[in-house]
Amino acid sequence: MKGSANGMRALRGGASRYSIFALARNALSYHENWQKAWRSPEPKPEYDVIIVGGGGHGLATAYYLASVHGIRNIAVVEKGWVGGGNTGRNTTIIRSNYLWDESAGIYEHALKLWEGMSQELNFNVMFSQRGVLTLAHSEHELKEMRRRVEAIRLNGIDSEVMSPAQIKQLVPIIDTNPGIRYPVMGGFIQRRGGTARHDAVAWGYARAADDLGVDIIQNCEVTGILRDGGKVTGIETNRGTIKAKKVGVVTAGHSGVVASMAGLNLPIDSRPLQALVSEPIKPCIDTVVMSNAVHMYISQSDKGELVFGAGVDSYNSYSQRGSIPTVEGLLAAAVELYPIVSRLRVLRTWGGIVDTCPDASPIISKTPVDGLYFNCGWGTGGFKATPGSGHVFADLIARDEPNAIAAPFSLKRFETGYLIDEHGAAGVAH
Amino acid sequence: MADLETLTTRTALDPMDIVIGGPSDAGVTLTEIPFQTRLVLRGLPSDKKFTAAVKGALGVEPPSKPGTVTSSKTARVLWTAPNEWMVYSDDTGLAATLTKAVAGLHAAVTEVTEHYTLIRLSGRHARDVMIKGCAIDLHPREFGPGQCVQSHLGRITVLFDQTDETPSYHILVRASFAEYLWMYLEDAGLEFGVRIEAAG
Amino acid sequence: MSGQSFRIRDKGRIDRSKPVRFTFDGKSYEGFEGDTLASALIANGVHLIGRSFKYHRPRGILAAGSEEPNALIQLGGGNKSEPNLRATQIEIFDGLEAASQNRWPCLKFDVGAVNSVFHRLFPAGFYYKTFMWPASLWLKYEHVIRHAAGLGKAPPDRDPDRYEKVHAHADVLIVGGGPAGLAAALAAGKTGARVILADETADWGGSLLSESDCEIDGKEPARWVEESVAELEAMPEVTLVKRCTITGYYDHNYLTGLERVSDHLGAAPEHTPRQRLWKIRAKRVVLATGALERPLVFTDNDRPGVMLSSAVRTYVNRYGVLPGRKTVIFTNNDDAYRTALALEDAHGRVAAIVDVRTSVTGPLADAVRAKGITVYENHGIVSVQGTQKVTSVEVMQLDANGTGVTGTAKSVNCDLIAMSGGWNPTVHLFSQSKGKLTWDTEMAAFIPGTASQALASTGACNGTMGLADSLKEGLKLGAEAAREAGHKGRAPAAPKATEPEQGGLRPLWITPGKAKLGRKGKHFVDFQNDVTAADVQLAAREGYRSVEHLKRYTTTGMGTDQGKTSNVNALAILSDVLASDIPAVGTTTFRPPYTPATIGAYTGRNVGKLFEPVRKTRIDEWARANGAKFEHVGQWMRAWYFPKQGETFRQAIDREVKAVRDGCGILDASTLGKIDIQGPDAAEFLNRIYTNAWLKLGVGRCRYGLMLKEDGMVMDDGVTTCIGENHYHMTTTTGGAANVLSWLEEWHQTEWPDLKVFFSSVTEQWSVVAINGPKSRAVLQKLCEDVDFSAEAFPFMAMKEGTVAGIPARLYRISFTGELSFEINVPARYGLALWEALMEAGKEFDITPYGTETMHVLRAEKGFIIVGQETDGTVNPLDLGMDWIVSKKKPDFVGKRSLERESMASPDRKQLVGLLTEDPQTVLPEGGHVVEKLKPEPPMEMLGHVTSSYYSPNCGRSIAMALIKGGHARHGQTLHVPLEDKVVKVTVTEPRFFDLEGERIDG
Amino acid sequence: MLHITCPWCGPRDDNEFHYGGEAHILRPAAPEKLSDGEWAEYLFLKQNAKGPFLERWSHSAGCRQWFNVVRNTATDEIIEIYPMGELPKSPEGIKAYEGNWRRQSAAEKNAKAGVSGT
Ligand SMILES: Cc1cc2nc3c(=O)[nH]c(=O)nc-3n(C[C@H](O)[C@H](O)[C@H](O)COP(=O)(O)OP(=O)(O)OC[C@H]3O[C@@H](n4cnc5c(N)ncnc54)[C@H](O)[C@@H]3O)c2cc1C
Ligand SMILES: NC(=O)c1ccc[n+]([C@@H]2O[C@H](COP(=O)([O-])OP(=O)(O)OC[C@H]3O[C@@H](n4cnc5c(N)ncnc54)[C@H](O)[C@@H]3O)[C@@H](O)[C@H]2O)c1
Ligand SMILES: Cc1cc2nc3c(=O)[nH]c(=O)nc-3n(C[C@H](O)[C@H](O)[C@H](O)COP(=O)(O)O)c2cc1C
Ligand SMILES: [Zn+2]
Repeated sequence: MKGSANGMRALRGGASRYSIFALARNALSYHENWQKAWRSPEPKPEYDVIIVGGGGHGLATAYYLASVHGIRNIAVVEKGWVGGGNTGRNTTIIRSNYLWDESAGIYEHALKLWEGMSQELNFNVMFSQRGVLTLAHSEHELKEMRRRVEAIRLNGIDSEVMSPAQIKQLVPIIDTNPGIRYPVMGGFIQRRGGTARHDAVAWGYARAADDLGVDIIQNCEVTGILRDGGKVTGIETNRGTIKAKKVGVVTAGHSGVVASMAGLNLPIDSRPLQALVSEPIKPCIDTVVMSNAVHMYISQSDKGELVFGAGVDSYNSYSQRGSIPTVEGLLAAAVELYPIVSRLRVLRTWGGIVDTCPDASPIISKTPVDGLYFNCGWGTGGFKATPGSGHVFADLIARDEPNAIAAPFSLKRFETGYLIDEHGAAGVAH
Repeated sequence: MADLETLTTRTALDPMDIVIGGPSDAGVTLTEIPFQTRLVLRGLPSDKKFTAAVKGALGVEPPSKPGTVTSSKTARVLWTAPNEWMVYSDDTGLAATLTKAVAGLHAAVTEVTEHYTLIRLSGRHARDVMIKGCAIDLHPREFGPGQCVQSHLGRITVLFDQTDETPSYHILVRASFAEYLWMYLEDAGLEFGVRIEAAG
Repeated sequence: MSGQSFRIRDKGRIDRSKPVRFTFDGKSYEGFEGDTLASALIANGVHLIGRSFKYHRPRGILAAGSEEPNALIQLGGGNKSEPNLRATQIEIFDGLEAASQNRWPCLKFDVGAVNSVFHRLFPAGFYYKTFMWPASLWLKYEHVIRHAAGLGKAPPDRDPDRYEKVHAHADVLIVGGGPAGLAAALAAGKTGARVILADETADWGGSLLSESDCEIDGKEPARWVEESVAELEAMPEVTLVKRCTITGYYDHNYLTGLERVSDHLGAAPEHTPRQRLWKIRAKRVVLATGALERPLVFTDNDRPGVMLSSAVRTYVNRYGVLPGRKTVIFTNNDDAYRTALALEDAHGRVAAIVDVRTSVTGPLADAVRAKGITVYENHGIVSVQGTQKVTSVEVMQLDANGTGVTGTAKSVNCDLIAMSGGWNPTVHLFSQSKGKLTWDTEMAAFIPGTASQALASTGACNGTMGLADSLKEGLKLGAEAAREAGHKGRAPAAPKATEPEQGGLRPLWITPGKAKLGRKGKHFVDFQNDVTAADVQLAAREGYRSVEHLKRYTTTGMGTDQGKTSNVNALAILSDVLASDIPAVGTTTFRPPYTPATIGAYTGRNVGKLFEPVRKTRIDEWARANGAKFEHVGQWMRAWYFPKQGETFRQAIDREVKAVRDGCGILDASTLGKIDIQGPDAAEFLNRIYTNAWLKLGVGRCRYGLMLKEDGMVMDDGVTTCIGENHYHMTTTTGGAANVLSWLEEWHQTEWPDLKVFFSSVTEQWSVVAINGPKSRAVLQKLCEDVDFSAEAFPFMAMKEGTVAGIPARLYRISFTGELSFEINVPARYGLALWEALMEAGKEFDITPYGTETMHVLRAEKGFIIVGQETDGTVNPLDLGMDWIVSKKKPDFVGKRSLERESMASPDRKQLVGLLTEDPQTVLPEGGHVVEKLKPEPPMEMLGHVTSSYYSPNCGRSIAMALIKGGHARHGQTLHVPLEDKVVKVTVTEPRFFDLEGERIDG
Repeated sequence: MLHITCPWCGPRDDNEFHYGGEAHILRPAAPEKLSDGEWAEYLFLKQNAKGPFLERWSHSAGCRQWFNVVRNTATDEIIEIYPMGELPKSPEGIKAYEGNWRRQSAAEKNAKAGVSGT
């Protein structure tokens, strides 16, 4: 589906398209005639498929169910506002340079979809392939890096090794003095990686899904999963019972809570992951830079804030806060590598609840309950997977069978032991 | 063949070439106390035989109250866990004595004299230096001589106790972290003035 | 009073005897000590201070405190330069250099202001709707967007200043030193409680310093403040911290504060920090953070010269400057009338009061009218003239429901508009603490509801707006907090306070203009981010109906002021569109920090050499003096190799590696983790933790052990020795030491508490020197008389105590090289002496110091694994071909059951093999991947990767180990390692390359 | 920053502690009797409760002792602290303990068959 130049054409389902011309036209009427990006319908009594969770993954799933599989009687139920979970609070790093083949498979699938997303959704998600650079700070890390780079290359994914001098050129604010505690000894970059405007991803999918008839129902919290025998029959919500033939749960940090409504247990811990932004400043870093050894990563948004993140907090919590030492550690590391940030100021800190799996890989799976599917466990790094995850999850729900990309991520792996352990291998999982 | 006494010994901080001296009105003084005998004592405080045996060897029972210190002429005993104490002494043969005393009991003595070094931080601003990097409440209402604590100081973990009202703190630090701690304390003391003293 | 033509002769708390010179945009001005940059600029008649984010509209000063959205400044130059500071908070000092931001080429003529011309193309969220076609152009558009991003600039290089952190504990922490906070501190302090009182400004007294029309106990308020502060200063347990913003309220009454210790001095005295981060744990917290005045939302309400009414009063009374000579007051409440009176009192003229209320009565209105000031009731400002400074306004009557205007416009000349839209209690910290807010209809504001931590709110931040009530409440809550923290005492009697009586307000969230909203002029809601009332309505129309969507779609409240002046207006306007209650719409989440806080302060002194500890052994100094190259291994610095002059890396390693096998080499192995294990159940414990059998190890004997995680994957390895009855000495990998000790403790305490065993770390107790090679015995024998070194008396895997070079030592005959080898452990203080003695004794045998690289080559020649190199948490012992160490007999050990899953022995797993390159001189890169079916281009299927690879001078060729799929069954196969520039052909072998029979172990 | 009261050392900041996850996961006494699925229950499945949650902490920077905590993971409020090897006494803690699915799991039954106490 290609964008159209004249901006007059409708979206697939009939909503009018966004374009510079539409903008100019609406300017003449003082922007009073814009349509709703998506409707706010009342829930119907029954749907073919209900997606629980209106984050990026859930909305993308609904969109692909409608656009690829032609299922139109779909609802996305969201307990708060769409994109209000981790989709709306992540540091937006997108890359596909993972070590294991299975991971490379799904993240690269996603990255390809990112590359056409704004056009497909007719919503500028500001996907920006500014490159994601990962640093190595010791001989050991250089070797680990080599391993990853080779694997990524042989998987047919772009990846370039960089010397400290090249890194300095690309990221002038980095301290490449070899005498510092964690000297920059090298790095590798995925140039196709980058960032996107996280909120826009939720909105874009919501608008496009709505356009195809998907009901997006906000302020609707799922409180129970209805089953008959071993089969799902619907959901209980704070707005009443809604029947469904199939239910796909995509609730990230709350997956354990929803699973227990169906009598299931997941191998997932919900932990706070924190991030923060500085005040906006004039552009000073154009690449996303991650560093394992010092546990921090940085990028600069299109508005000018420096966006910082670090590792996950140590204890389970649903409070979306997290502990201050994590922030102190992250910022000390930031100053160590980027001395100029010392005099800048933290504008806002926040936390999200991430769903971490023992092997740091996601779950895209059928469950012991017929017609009930889970997509979760993306932990600290699922934003980048949003389109790919939605795409294969829709496929799983539609066909009741995982495709080749999704198959390795089944729940069964915890029983068989065929884990996809991205811990030891990948380190920072963003 | 060399004789033990004539061999060069190196303390954890010797490689830093620390210069003794500094302003006489310094707000804090720093001293390394390197080779005092230090033993980890393990045992069950509920075992009367054990506490008696320890008392026999050290002249004092190991404290049962968390975070407290008992002392005798021979030794100071710091509570570090419900079944663990740190023993300081000038008696280089104490490990053997104590091991013998608790033999046959469910107890253990481990020599850790070199595993650690001890840094004394003293002076009217010693508390101000400590609280820069330590989250323990060291206000006199809460902490004083006879009390000890294990916690973070800067980015490392230490065991310290207060030895007088000056105040003075005896900070036990793992030898490989001692350089860091020393630099950290010296830097923290700059605003108050720092004098380095030799162990006396 | 050169140039300060707006200075009021007899008002203000500035020190007129201390003139201060500063520059703004290169031009020099004078102010007085006690001025903020804002007040000093006002004194000099400067009102154009900055440009807005999106439209580059000219902006002036809105407020007098930390809520300022407009007057943002780049302060100072070079590495001390700091962006986005609020002029309203900068205390001036001699030589201060300030510059405006976000404009080019200069503030008055800013090219970016063309955005303002095309503003109609840029409604909220416009970028989501465009720049999509053609796709490839987005990067170019984005480049332009990015270029325009940001406000100020980061400094060019490293921060020269010092930052401190301090931990503090309080019975009662009081935030805010206005009347309520001071009262709370007095009451709490009197009980003897440990009190901390913090205020973000440079002066105690809060709003009291801005008032001239009230009294406390018959005294001027400033007097009462002085006396109260003096009283507090005399209390030994009360700590007063000025210039300290409490930035965050975290779990369990943990708060952070940022103290600006020496910013106001220009330069910090030596060793004095610029700023200090306070980390405070308080038993009770009393919030007394006051209230922030709301702007009114009317046409072009952002022009320089439009100011908050209370700010005008502050400038007049506290700083003695006149923000305008002729003022129009625009208000919906009585408080602004105090401003009118204050202005009159200071010889400023009030041209008119425009009040949206339909009828205004009461003492303040009477007083104003008595001065002859016109009050336009039920009126609104419908237009503002003057772009870079207000010149006049037009005023019209409101219609019946306040949504439109009627009649004719009256023009009023003025150079200042003082506006007041009511007050928002500063509930930020309360809300951060997870307290629930409630809506107060009378105030039309959110006030604290149910608290969820040990805190109380008092004064204006609690919605208690009167002075007398604030004092009384402060005293009460201060005493209460102290009592709850365990102190005895009652609240002192409240002082008598008088102030003008005030009536109610009329919340009118949008003042209608002459045209429909959004058609002529702009009604700004968020000044910094250029969000207008029309944008808010547009977002709601488009379906962004949650307040959180509104925020993210329009960026309301996302600026450096975090919406202190805009959020409530925005959500009220939203609720109006949604026809919903304001409380049902709710607020966005309040997050730390309250005002932006310096990154350097969070970092403190953890920079440079104090960033993280570097651990060194006692032999490190010898290695350093002898030219070793080092590598980081975890936190440790280890000697990597010892190049001789002119040697390359490879030459040095080849030499070291050969020297060990031919003669003798010496390695500092002190970093290995060491754990002393004692107790009658020690053997049983080891038996459960390790995969192999441990119940029958004799005294003086050593055994290699492998530890698994419960999932069956290799976790650590090392040699453990029985050094006495029920007494073991365990060694671990360098990086694994701390983990292993915690692992043992955890299993013991949580799973097998019945086992009698104790663990203690002794890593640094011992300096460890490994001496390897056929001649090592001869070297040792020279230094050691009390040990029989014969192979029979001192066999492989045995330990003996003895004296080496006069030093009491434990000698372990263990080997990581396959050579005859001893690891000599001595008390750490003698480590260097031992090393030097060995070097001396070894001279005649050409003893060669070597580092970690040579160690790695030597062990690889023998096929010994390194945990963390051959393993990565996904490798089990069977994969490594180490079935021999996994007991089949033991009923259980950690990880056993997991190994029994079918997948763990699957022939398809990645298994450890050796690889020999076709060309013996080619050394594979570690991390290279092995493929079976070579393709001209990626992607191609990978079998696994090279884990270790070296040139082995002893084998005369390169050697490598790899983990590859089904590796154990592939011995003899030819495979390929495709690299970027070439493909290396390899043959799969056993992962062992040298001394296959193990003949060298006895020397 | 949570304030956690070590049963021995008293209240300390959370960064002095090491988090040990869910409490009362009994180690099966006869693992060989369990199916792979049942073993996975013990090894990988989490309770991950939102609300009162029984968990383990160790005072790693202090006395290195392990203990149990009842914490509300929705609010981070600490409800109860109790020693290793004992059961919670607070109503919230008891309810959380009794409601835990593990009580019915095969791994738990296997563990109980062999040992008692913890
Ligand atoms: C601070 C932070 C930084 C991160 N950085 C990155 C990064 O740089 N790159 C990256 O790739 N990933 C990153 N991530 C991870 C990424 O954000 C997530 O993996 C991803 O967004 C998950 O998307 P989702 O749609 O599955 O979940 P969410 O966006 O969390 O959506 C789940 C939705 O389910 C809803 N829900 C929950 N329970 C119920 C219920 N009972 N009924 C109805 N609805 C319910 C929630 O309200 C929520 O909206 C980060 C995460 C955080 C917190
Ligand atoms: N007319 C009105 O409606 C109105 C409005 C506001 C205040 N008042 C008057 O204010 C008085 C109430 O005084 P009060 O003490 O409640 O408020 P206050 O405004 O006098 O004092 C609040 C103090 O808190 C400080 N502060 C705010 N946030 C802080 C933070 N995060 N960290 C550190 N300091 C912080 C401010 O700098 C200020 O000094 C009464 O006299 C009342 O009449 C009246
Ligand atoms: C990439 C990114 C950029 C952000 N930039 C800003 C910003 O400029 N200003 C701001 O106030 N918050 C910014 N935020 C933080 C959000 O305001 C918000 O705190 C975050 O999405 C979490 O939501 P919550 O705080 O409402 O829980 C940003 C967040 C992200 C993920
Ligand atoms: Zn403790």
